[in-house]
Amino acid sequence: MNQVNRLAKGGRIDRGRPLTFSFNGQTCHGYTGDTLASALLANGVDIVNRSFKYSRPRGIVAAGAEEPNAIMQLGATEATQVPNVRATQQALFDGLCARSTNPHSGLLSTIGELFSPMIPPGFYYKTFMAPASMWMTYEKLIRKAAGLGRSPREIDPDHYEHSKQHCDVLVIGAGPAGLAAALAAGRSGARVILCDEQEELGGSLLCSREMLDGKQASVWVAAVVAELAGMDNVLLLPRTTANGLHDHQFVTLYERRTEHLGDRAPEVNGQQLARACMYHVRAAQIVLATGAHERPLVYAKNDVPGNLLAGAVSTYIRRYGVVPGKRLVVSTCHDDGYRAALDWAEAGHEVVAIVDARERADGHWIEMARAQGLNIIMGSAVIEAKGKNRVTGARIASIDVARFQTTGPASELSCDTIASSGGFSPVVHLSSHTNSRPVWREDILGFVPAELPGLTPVGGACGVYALGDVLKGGAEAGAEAAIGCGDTSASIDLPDVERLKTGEALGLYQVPHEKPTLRAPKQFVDLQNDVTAAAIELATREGFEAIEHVKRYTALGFGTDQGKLGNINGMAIAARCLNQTIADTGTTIFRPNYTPVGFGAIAGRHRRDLFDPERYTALHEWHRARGAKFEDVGQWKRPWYFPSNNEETMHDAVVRECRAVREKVGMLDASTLGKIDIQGKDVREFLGRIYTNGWEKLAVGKARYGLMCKDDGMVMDDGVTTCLADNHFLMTTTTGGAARVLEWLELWHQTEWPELDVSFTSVTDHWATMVITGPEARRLLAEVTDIDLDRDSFRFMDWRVGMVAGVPARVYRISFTGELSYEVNVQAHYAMHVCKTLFQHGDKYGLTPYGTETMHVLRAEKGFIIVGQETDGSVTPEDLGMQWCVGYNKPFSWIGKRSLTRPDTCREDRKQMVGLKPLDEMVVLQEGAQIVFDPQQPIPMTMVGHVTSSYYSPTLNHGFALALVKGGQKRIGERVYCPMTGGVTHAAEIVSPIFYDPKGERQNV
Amino acid sequence: MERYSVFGLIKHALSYHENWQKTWRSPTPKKEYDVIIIGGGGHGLATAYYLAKNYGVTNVAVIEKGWLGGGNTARNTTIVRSNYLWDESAALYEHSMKLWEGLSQDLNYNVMFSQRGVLNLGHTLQDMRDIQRRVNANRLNGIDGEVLDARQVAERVPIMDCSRNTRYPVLGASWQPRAGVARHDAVAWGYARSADRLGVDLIQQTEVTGLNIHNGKILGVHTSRGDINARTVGCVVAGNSGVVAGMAGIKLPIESHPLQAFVSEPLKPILDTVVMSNHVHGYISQTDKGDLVVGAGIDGYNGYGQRGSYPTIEHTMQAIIELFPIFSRVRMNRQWGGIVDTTPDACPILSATPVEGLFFNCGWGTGGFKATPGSGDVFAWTLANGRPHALAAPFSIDRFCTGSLIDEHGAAGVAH
Amino acid sequence: MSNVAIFEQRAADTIAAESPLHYSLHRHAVSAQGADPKEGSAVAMDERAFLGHLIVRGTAGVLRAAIKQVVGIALPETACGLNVEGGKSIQWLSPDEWLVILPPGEEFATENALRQALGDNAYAVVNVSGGQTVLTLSGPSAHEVLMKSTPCDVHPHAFPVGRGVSTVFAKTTVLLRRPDAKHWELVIRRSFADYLYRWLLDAGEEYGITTKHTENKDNNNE
Amino acid sequence: MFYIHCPYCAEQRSEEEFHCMGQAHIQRPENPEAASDREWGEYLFFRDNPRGLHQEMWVHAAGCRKFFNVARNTVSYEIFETYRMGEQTSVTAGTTAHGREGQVEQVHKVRRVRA
Repeated sequence: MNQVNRLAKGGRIDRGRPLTFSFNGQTCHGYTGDTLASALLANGVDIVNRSFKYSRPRGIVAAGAEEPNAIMQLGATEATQVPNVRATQQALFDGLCARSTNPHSGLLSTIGELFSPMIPPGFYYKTFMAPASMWMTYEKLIRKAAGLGRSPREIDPDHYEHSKQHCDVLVIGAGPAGLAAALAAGRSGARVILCDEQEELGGSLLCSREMLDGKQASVWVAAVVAELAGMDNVLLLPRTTANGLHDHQFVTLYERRTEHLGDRAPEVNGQQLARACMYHVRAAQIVLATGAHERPLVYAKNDVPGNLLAGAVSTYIRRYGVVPGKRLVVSTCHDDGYRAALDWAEAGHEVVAIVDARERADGHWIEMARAQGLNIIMGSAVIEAKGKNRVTGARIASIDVARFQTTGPASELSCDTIASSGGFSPVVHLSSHTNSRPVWREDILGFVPAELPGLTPVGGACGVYALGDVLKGGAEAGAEAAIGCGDTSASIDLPDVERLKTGEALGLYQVPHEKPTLRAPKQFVDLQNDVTAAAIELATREGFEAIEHVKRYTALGFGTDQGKLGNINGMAIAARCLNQTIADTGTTIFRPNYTPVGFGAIAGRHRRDLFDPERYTALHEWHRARGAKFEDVGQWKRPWYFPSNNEETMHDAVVRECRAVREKVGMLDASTLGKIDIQGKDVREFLGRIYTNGWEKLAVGKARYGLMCKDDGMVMDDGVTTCLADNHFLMTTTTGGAARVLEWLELWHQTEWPELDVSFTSVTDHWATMVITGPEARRLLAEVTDIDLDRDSFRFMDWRVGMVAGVPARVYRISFTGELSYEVNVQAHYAMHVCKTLFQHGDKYGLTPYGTETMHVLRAEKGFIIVGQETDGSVTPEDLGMQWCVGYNKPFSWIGKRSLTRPDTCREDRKQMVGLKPLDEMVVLQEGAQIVFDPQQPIPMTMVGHVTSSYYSPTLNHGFALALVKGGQKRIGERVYCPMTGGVTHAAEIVSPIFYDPKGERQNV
Repeated sequence: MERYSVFGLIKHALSYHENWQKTWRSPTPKKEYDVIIIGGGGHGLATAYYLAKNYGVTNVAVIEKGWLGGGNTARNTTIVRSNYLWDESAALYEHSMKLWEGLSQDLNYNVMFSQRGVLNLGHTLQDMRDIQRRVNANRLNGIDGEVLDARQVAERVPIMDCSRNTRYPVLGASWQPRAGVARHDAVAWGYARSADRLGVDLIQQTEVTGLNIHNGKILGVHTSRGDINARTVGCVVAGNSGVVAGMAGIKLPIESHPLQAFVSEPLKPILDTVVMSNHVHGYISQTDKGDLVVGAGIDGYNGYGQRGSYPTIEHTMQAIIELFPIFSRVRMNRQWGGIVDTTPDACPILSATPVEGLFFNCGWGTGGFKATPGSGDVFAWTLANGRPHALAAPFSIDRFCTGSLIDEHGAAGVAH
Repeated sequence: MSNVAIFEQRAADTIAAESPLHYSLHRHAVSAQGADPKEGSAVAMDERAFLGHLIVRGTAGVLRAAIKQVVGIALPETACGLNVEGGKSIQWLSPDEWLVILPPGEEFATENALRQALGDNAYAVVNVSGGQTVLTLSGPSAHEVLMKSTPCDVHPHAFPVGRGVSTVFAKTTVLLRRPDAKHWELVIRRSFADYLYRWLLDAGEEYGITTKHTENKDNNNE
Repeated sequence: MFYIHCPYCAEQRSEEEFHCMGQAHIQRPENPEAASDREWGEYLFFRDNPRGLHQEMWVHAAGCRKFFNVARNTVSYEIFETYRMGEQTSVTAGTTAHGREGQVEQVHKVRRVRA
């Protein structure tokens, strides 16, 4: 296609650097400096999309973030697809490949038009209800029409960066106010960040008609930007959108680092750049210089391509050298609307008329237009656009705004472009997330930000539009923000600006038509969602009166532009229908993001193997080398089982590992258990308060199992704690509970019992723990240690210090398997050496590494619980049958004790831990199987418990389980049933939970 | 009341939609009602509707300080399921599920209840034990559900990464086919319209400023529009329960926390079921408009600000990318927050109070929306009869003193 | 408070020891030998392995004199303080907790000497040398890497030499400190070491990050 | 996202470093055995849940690991004061009755980050 609408000169594009791109498969041309939108307009593209609901043809309306129609699918390959890119915000690059998100025309649009009267707002709620069974079918059809663009189906090849920034002054928006603010703050020495969503800093000054110091405004912009760029204390971020302002002056900025360069982030020096970066900024002061959005007027058929915002017309002409038509009609109600006509005329194109709804006006631009002989029609407005795929004319009529009616016959002007402007709405979006509601100001006909700590709105963002005032306000805000941070004030010389004469603006939103709103041709308010003035009127008629109801019933502002273009008009129309003021009607709440942000950019580098830490023990590499399969336990990677070769199944491996421990000797890496070093004079007292059992009498040199409850009496953790010396204990916790328990200890110490002399230090990572367990454990260990392992001198529940494999070690004789066990603890640096040495010596004893699965089988055979598996936060020590571990007579009412005597916790029929032996010995009950007493009862059945742990025992040669069963401790010998899927029911007998060596003889050998 | 139908729609289209009636009246409050319901959200409106329809109490007012359905009804991620672990909660949520299944027809208002199924993913061995336990319990309670392995999950959601390459591979899931999503606003509006038709006065923009209690009995409420009397008052004000309870001098075991959610821009359909993961913290579905709706975790502090902290959003996003790496270039449009009343056991409170005639329905935490019909019906029965419905009885406030908590933390969509 | 059970946990030099990053360095070795700075590298990562790490707890009043006498460095008593001298350092961790880092092998003798000096006071000393290691980052882009990782303000004025904090880093916690103008130190936990190492490699990729591994027995804070 | 002044580290740190632990100043009954089931239940589970000024306990989990108290507005999320364990707040409901409008002095210490 040719650039039929491109001017020969002018604008900020580089005609020396042409670019080629494709749109809906057609090859088009543009220049460096273009946006996709400006290039499409240059190529004469009128229809960029079809509308969502009615499938009407749509063209480009705006030049910035408020654009509702030009929503594109970008991407040349599957993996680089990006849905819903706004063409007005996408810089053109060579090879850019864009498609309409909704390109279909023809049949669909005919149907859309035909049926449009039948799909008023809320029509879904009123239809598709009969027959009930058909809804899912109807819904499938409705879903076919859903969505704008599409998700890629392949994985994003790019990565995304995060950067956490701190500054004194964050200036959002680099138009005149923002630049002045940043300069003032920057010169004062403050740490400043200046960001702007556009490709270039400068905002409205980049294409302003106004002169600064008698020169083009862009000259001043260039000088200021150059000065800021030279300051060490200033970070300049173009292409960076402040997308959310959160509590305590935390702002997220989204920097499109390479989206202007290509589909994929390029490589530089062999390093792939990040496609985008999220800055997490903590700012002491924020200057909100986000400017204002122009409001279109709402008139009939205002969605036909060729209807644009007046300001957008100026931007395309002055910044991009594109005139989007031949003959222009301007419809406005304030002075600034005239700028488009002046720019259009200066570009050498025909201005058919400027239609001004005011009775009279004599501002600077009006005088200039008059002087140029442009045709100005006062007291009137465009009431309807003509044309289907492009504007062919404008119907204008005189109107009475107060009475909301036309006052004279309509006439038609022939034109191909209608530029409308109803005034400006300050961009207050960022200010409204943190609980403040924008305030309506009748004098500027707009909502301004409410007062917020640390936030200063300047310029257009607070309804100040005269350029001189904007610059002054920005400079003052920047200087004050810096002073607020303790910096010295620095004055800046502001450029001279001519103060222009302006006339009073008129509040006009929806333009009256000859026909009442419900009968007039569609007057669009929110173009992306096809929300019309009639829809808003209908919603209010149906009783949807709160502005949030109007929004939700009509979908006003629900689009990807979040109502930037249409919301204020919609509120004004709702106010008119409800006969109330706009101030009373209020706004809906603007939420982040200001403009959409990629999921990947929000996630940052925390992906795949960096999604969450993987915690390794000091023996991790040894486990890997032995072919271990790993289990995720919290963040830890623990060996689950060690298949001896590729063929061995998990079942076979576990049987082999279990037999090794019961018959010979096995080794478990228990380093993941939490370990807390506790010192102080009051450790015993403290432990007695935290644990359910007693610690007063634990002798130096001995270890004891302890159970910990929350104060609600429910078990929270367990482990063995050792008395190393009178003032020195070592507590172990569950793997998953380590951090929680340490914080728990600190909590009680710091908040309830600060008088106790205790202190806690995590030594989980410091010690590596290897469990040597099985009948051969003593003989194996004896080969590598100087510790006297004699059964009478180093007894069960004792600990000793000595050398193991040449390494100083602390060895505990405690057992989680029921076998003779030694837990060897060494400083983790030496774990690998000790482990290797043990295995060098272990072959002849059949030393076998085992994992968590075998550990589970062995401990369950002994009836040892796993907190989190046998317990779920609703189980007391008594439910577990662990009364032996409860110090009922301890002097201090330890944590959880009082709760055990509540009515519910002392019920006799609570669920209690028991063993289950399936009647069919080969059955292994499902963990999580529900238990009933009567398998014949109808559904819903009365469930009396569930299976918590269940394994096949190679030692006992049958399946067995631990379970919680109502009143179970008194039901030993009774039969229960587990009804499973597919009609199978397993019967089992309630037995003691200790299946193996009930007297505990094997660990005492 | 006019019946909604396609034919009605055509008729209105021919008359330029000029003859639609108000969906509900805007009545002036009467001096006295039989029952006052404080709170015009989904639960309050449902309560009013069932009071009038099922229990013959039509002299009812619903008093709403803002607009109908403007609290959590308007801010949730619309998931409906009944696969709860404990008998008490499963019975309540399943009662709700059965009402959902005929709700559009019952209300003559399409609430777009879409039974597209819900997957609760398991990523660890303990997750899978918990899933099996829950599904077994559901099955024996007559609630549909099955346990899927990783391959079956991958078949159901082929765009999800069910490979072993992820940090926490998907090991399996529970699957409830009858679960799904609904159109949240329509639920409030449908109940409101039908309740209004049955004579219930819906009084919007009216704030209850105090309770009129005398000799331990409730006599009515003070409002910003004057006093209104009633011998029975039901309080259904999620997010503000503690504030209203305070007016009666009652303390509740409730803390109000921010719960956040966000949506993507609309996309062509790509995800036709609901996927939830407790372990990596996030859940996701796609609406009929095409938005991906993502629910985040609860923020740890009390907050009435209808917003939470950014890292919560960020962590949820990382979980979504972990499960669905192809969504990396999809873009997030908007985020918001609701106020959830959390209880110590993640179960609601449906309870009488020490004040005779004053009842509370609150503490639904993250699970309120799915319970709307069941909660409304059960609470309506409770208000009509002056004592707790059998399904409500276990959810008495007394349980926090007796110790008979119903710990559903595992079943809540997010870990508290 | 002397009634504790401690022992020399360090083995003879002949026993093979592995630092927390032993395998990470070998697996990912960008430049495992250390002497090969990559062309254009703007950040270098180095492990200072096997140092002696002691956690000392108690009030400043109790510890002040003993620390000065035994370690030879003043106890940093203001929040987030870090004192570095002669190959040793002391970092404030909380009002009653400090981290003392010593040249390899000095930890047991130092602990004994401290206990001697502190006598019957309320305090605690814990040897955690096996559970953590020190990673240094240096080079002109080191602070850029940090800004990707931690919410702390690492601007040189906000984070001067002699400051140390415990903070969030990626998805775990580290001690972040500035012993001198050229180096940042991260004191990291053993089990998280590989994760953090991979995180830093990834974050430092665009700056051409290089790695090395210093096992020398003397401290080399420049 | 909150910026919280840790009274022990004596500086503001980002919310990621902290955990909120719920209502502050909860007293465990001196003699639990003497507490009725109701009193014990209230100690365990019943918490203040005000709309407005709230005293809560936080822990500097990734920092100094100390617990401390925060006086915060639960609507505006403004933090009025943080103070150590064992201390009492100087902020009262009266000074913060109007949320944003009723700011108290402590809030307005402007942070200074110098370049």
